[in-house]
Amino acid sequence: MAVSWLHRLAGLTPVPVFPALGMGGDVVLRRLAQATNIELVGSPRHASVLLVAGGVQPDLLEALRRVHDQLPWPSSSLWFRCEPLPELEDATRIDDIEALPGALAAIHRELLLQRRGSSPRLLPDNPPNPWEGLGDDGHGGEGMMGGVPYGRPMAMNMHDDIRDGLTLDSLTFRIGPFFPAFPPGMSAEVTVQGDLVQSWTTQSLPHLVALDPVFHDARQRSVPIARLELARVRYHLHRLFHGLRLAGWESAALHVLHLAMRLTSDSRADALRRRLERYGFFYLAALDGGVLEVEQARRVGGPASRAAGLDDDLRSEDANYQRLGFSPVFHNAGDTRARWQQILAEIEQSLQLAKQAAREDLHTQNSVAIETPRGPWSDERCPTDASRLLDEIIPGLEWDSALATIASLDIAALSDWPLVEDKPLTRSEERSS
Amino acid sequence: MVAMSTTIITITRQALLARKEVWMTLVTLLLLAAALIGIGLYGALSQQSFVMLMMGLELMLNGVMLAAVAFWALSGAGAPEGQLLTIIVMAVMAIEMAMGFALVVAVYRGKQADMTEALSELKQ
Amino acid sequence: MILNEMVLPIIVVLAVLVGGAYSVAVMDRVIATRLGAPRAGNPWLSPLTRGAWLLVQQANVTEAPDGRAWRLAPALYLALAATGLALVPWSETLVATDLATSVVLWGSVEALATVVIFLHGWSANAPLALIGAYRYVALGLSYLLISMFVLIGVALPAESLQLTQVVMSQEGLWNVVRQPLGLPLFLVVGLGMTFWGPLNLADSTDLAGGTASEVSGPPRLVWDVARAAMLVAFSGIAASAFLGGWLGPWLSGPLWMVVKMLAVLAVLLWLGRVVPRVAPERCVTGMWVVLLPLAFVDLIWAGVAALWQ
Amino acid sequence: MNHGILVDIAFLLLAVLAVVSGWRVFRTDSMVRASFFLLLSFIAVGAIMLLLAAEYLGVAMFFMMGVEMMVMALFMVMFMMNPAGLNPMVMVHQHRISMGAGVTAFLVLGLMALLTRFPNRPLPAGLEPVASLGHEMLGGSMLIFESAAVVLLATMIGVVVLSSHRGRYGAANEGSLPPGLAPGGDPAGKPKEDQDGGHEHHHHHHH
Repeated sequence: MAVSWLHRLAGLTPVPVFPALGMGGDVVLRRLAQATNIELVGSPRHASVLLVAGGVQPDLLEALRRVHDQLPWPSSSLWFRCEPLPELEDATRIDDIEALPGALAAIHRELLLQRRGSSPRLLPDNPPNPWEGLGDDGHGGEGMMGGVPYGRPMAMNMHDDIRDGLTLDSLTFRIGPFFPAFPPGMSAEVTVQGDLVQSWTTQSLPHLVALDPVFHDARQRSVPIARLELARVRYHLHRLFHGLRLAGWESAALHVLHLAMRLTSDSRADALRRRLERYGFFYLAALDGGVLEVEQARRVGGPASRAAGLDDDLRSEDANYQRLGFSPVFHNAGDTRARWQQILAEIEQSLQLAKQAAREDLHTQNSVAIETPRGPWSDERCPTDASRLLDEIIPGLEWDSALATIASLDIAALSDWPLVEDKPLTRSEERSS
Repeated sequence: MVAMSTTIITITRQALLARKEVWMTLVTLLLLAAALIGIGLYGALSQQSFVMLMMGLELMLNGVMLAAVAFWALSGAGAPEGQLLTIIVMAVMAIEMAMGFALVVAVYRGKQADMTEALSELKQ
Repeated sequence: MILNEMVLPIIVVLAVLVGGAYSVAVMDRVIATRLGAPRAGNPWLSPLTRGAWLLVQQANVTEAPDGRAWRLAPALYLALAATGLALVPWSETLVATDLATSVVLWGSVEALATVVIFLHGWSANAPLALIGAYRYVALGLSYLLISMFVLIGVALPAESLQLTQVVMSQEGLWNVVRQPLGLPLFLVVGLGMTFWGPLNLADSTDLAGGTASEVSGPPRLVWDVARAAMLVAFSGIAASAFLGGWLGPWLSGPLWMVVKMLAVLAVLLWLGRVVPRVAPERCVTGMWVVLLPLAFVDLIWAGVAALWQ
Repeated sequence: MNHGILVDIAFLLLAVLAVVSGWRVFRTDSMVRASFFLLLSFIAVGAIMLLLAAEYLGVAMFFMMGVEMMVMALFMVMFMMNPAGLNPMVMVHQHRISMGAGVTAFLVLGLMALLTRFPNRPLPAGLEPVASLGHEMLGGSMLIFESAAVVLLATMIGVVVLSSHRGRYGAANEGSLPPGLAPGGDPAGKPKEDQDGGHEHHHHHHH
């Protein structure tokens, strides 16, 4: 009996998938979050299938190989809109997002029924650097410090503590570019003491962020305001989805996703606001950190700058937006909480605008400079990468606040190419446009 | 396993009253306490680091508490002062550790030292 | 006698351990589905399929872990959960361990859980697991004090540190009414010490699973079962200390315990799904500034009420 | 009969555990492991106390030492040069003398235990250890118990004062400066200029 009943039973479990996101790969997160037989996991150790989604830059392939080797056997990989690594001969590639959950489930079942072998390990099982020392286990040399184990900095008090004056052990490590709580593609070298971040150096930049095609159209010609605003709402809702998932609040994240899926000009965000406020998202979650100075906020642009008290929004220069009575909403605190409140307020405002604009069938007037959800976009000014900003604002935060800050900041540069829309617009949306 | 060990504990009271043990006697208990005190003394004298030094002290107090409870149960006819003594020793351990660590923190702030030798200049 | 004193308690504890962990998994799954999570398949089968998957999965190793401690920590946590379950009185006579100081022993289970959770995160030799471990220590110490005060509160009317006595002291009036602050405070402690839901700060999503982020295969299964069993043990203690334990009309004692434990579990699991994770800093501040004084009030209340009678 | 044997077996196992783990405290490389070995020794002794019918003390040992050793382990990580024990190092001094002192202490105490005749007065039949301890603590020896409580309180305050970074009159490592006698005036007891401040030491450390 080659396949035991245990394996058969195990094959029935929802597929634990670790997503390694390349360029434009984040669409799979939202599709898979709604699939009934998929479980997205945060650590490759917890996964059965590695899903590489979107193009992976050549300089990140080494990191990808390391992630690949961390999956415990039995495990395999699936490549979505991405060329598999040459070493993986029988790796599957798939391009159709609707077929993705089924393909993942099939791989998982085949693995457990032993119709498919596990992926081979790609890298030799050696430490990144050899031991440099004496001793049975290659321990370091004589004296207090001895050698340098594996060529890594020792967990020692190299840094001054920035909080209470005690210099305790600090731990330096690199994290990313496939860490699910980071923007895809970003990696950083972090030094922590306990769970306090002492220093932060962004190592690789997050992947470019693609916008809905309607924003690209809006730079060429006049487009219906309702369509533009709904695309904006969807963009913000997708970011809120990531923020809520990071806050360990799966049910609310799915609520947001459902709202984004069924978005029409008649949608309302009241229930969402009630839920966030009633269950204490703004009071309990780690939203205190990441205050942006005005100058820093200007570098990020978009909702982040308005959350820090700047009221510049290119929409107020458009005559038809003025007809709708548009004036930018803004918050003053400039911290993570203010940014989420800003996003929620902008979602509500955009839904309001979309509803009115659909009724009056208004189109944009100004195509020279438009306000994208990522920030102002004109010939002179395009949202650029602001991830170096993290080096300034993250040190001093606790790990939870640090990640919440990163999730609330939209720091990736804008892509020249529009988002590949996977599902056609819903009927009501087309009617409204 | 766990249930078994806890069950053993619950049935010992009657066993103790019946006094059927051959090995758990006052002498063996005191020998065990002496061994713990000896190891603790070695640690307290030999270790250079404050924290390890405190561990030696704690191990000695561990032996002291065991001896106190042994006397209480087997030679003191259950006089309540025996238990009280152990409680006081526990409080002393807590105080010792808290004060010890506070001093280490204070000294560390001032001198960046956590070793006994590095403090010789404190005497001046 | 051997049968009654040795075999029966072990059977009871093992049965509750397995059955309890299983029902926690089923209930959590049902609650998640009710709250909109897309989950296909039979909720009764899903814990078994997941368990089977973890059993066939390879137990990975990290680079230079403290191997023995790393493999031992889940087993130790399971042992602590079993100790907690052994303290739960199912009826006046059906108690695995009826120690005269069982309330204090539960306190030590909570204290030693801190050690074991730290060990689990520390020994993996990985940064995120280590952060989870540090975090739990910082928080665990604050849960402990609240738990102690609340439990001393229920020991006062019973004039005993024995859980069976605590239950029997609720013959006339349950402690949940007599000391209204007790149960809510104790539930917060329970979420904290089992790091569940909003207080899951040790194994949280921002740490990619925290202390368990590097664990796969059978050790992870043991860890998951131990966490669920600890939740069951906690609900058993909460039901005995505040909801009158086995007391109740119509049903037999053990059945009443099952009903009450399931009710406590349902509340905890529901809270775990509808509230976002609390920031660690906020959690520590809340524990010391709000909940600890409330626990003091609860204790004074209990003391005054005990003197009154 | 049966029980006596069980208790004996449990005692012997626990005694070996207590001594071996106590010894391992000073023999392991990792500081975290050292404090958990000490915890193991405490737990073994606590379990022996339970075997001796000291129901409260044994259990109190578990939770007191559980918390204490956890804190100990954290301080280990904080203050030791090499908390993970990646580079094993011998951080001992006067090794031989200490070894001798330890062995001597064991021999002297052990001989005392072997040679002295202690009265054989076991626990009386109806004794309730927990109740008896409670009555003693809040009865005859209340003063002692309460003094211990006051000392603990004083310790808490003292510890916070000693270890807090910010003192009442400024940062702890900068020396304190009391407020002026008159508003805005000279401080009450003006200290001399600090020539060897903590700051300098700090720098030194980094070189």
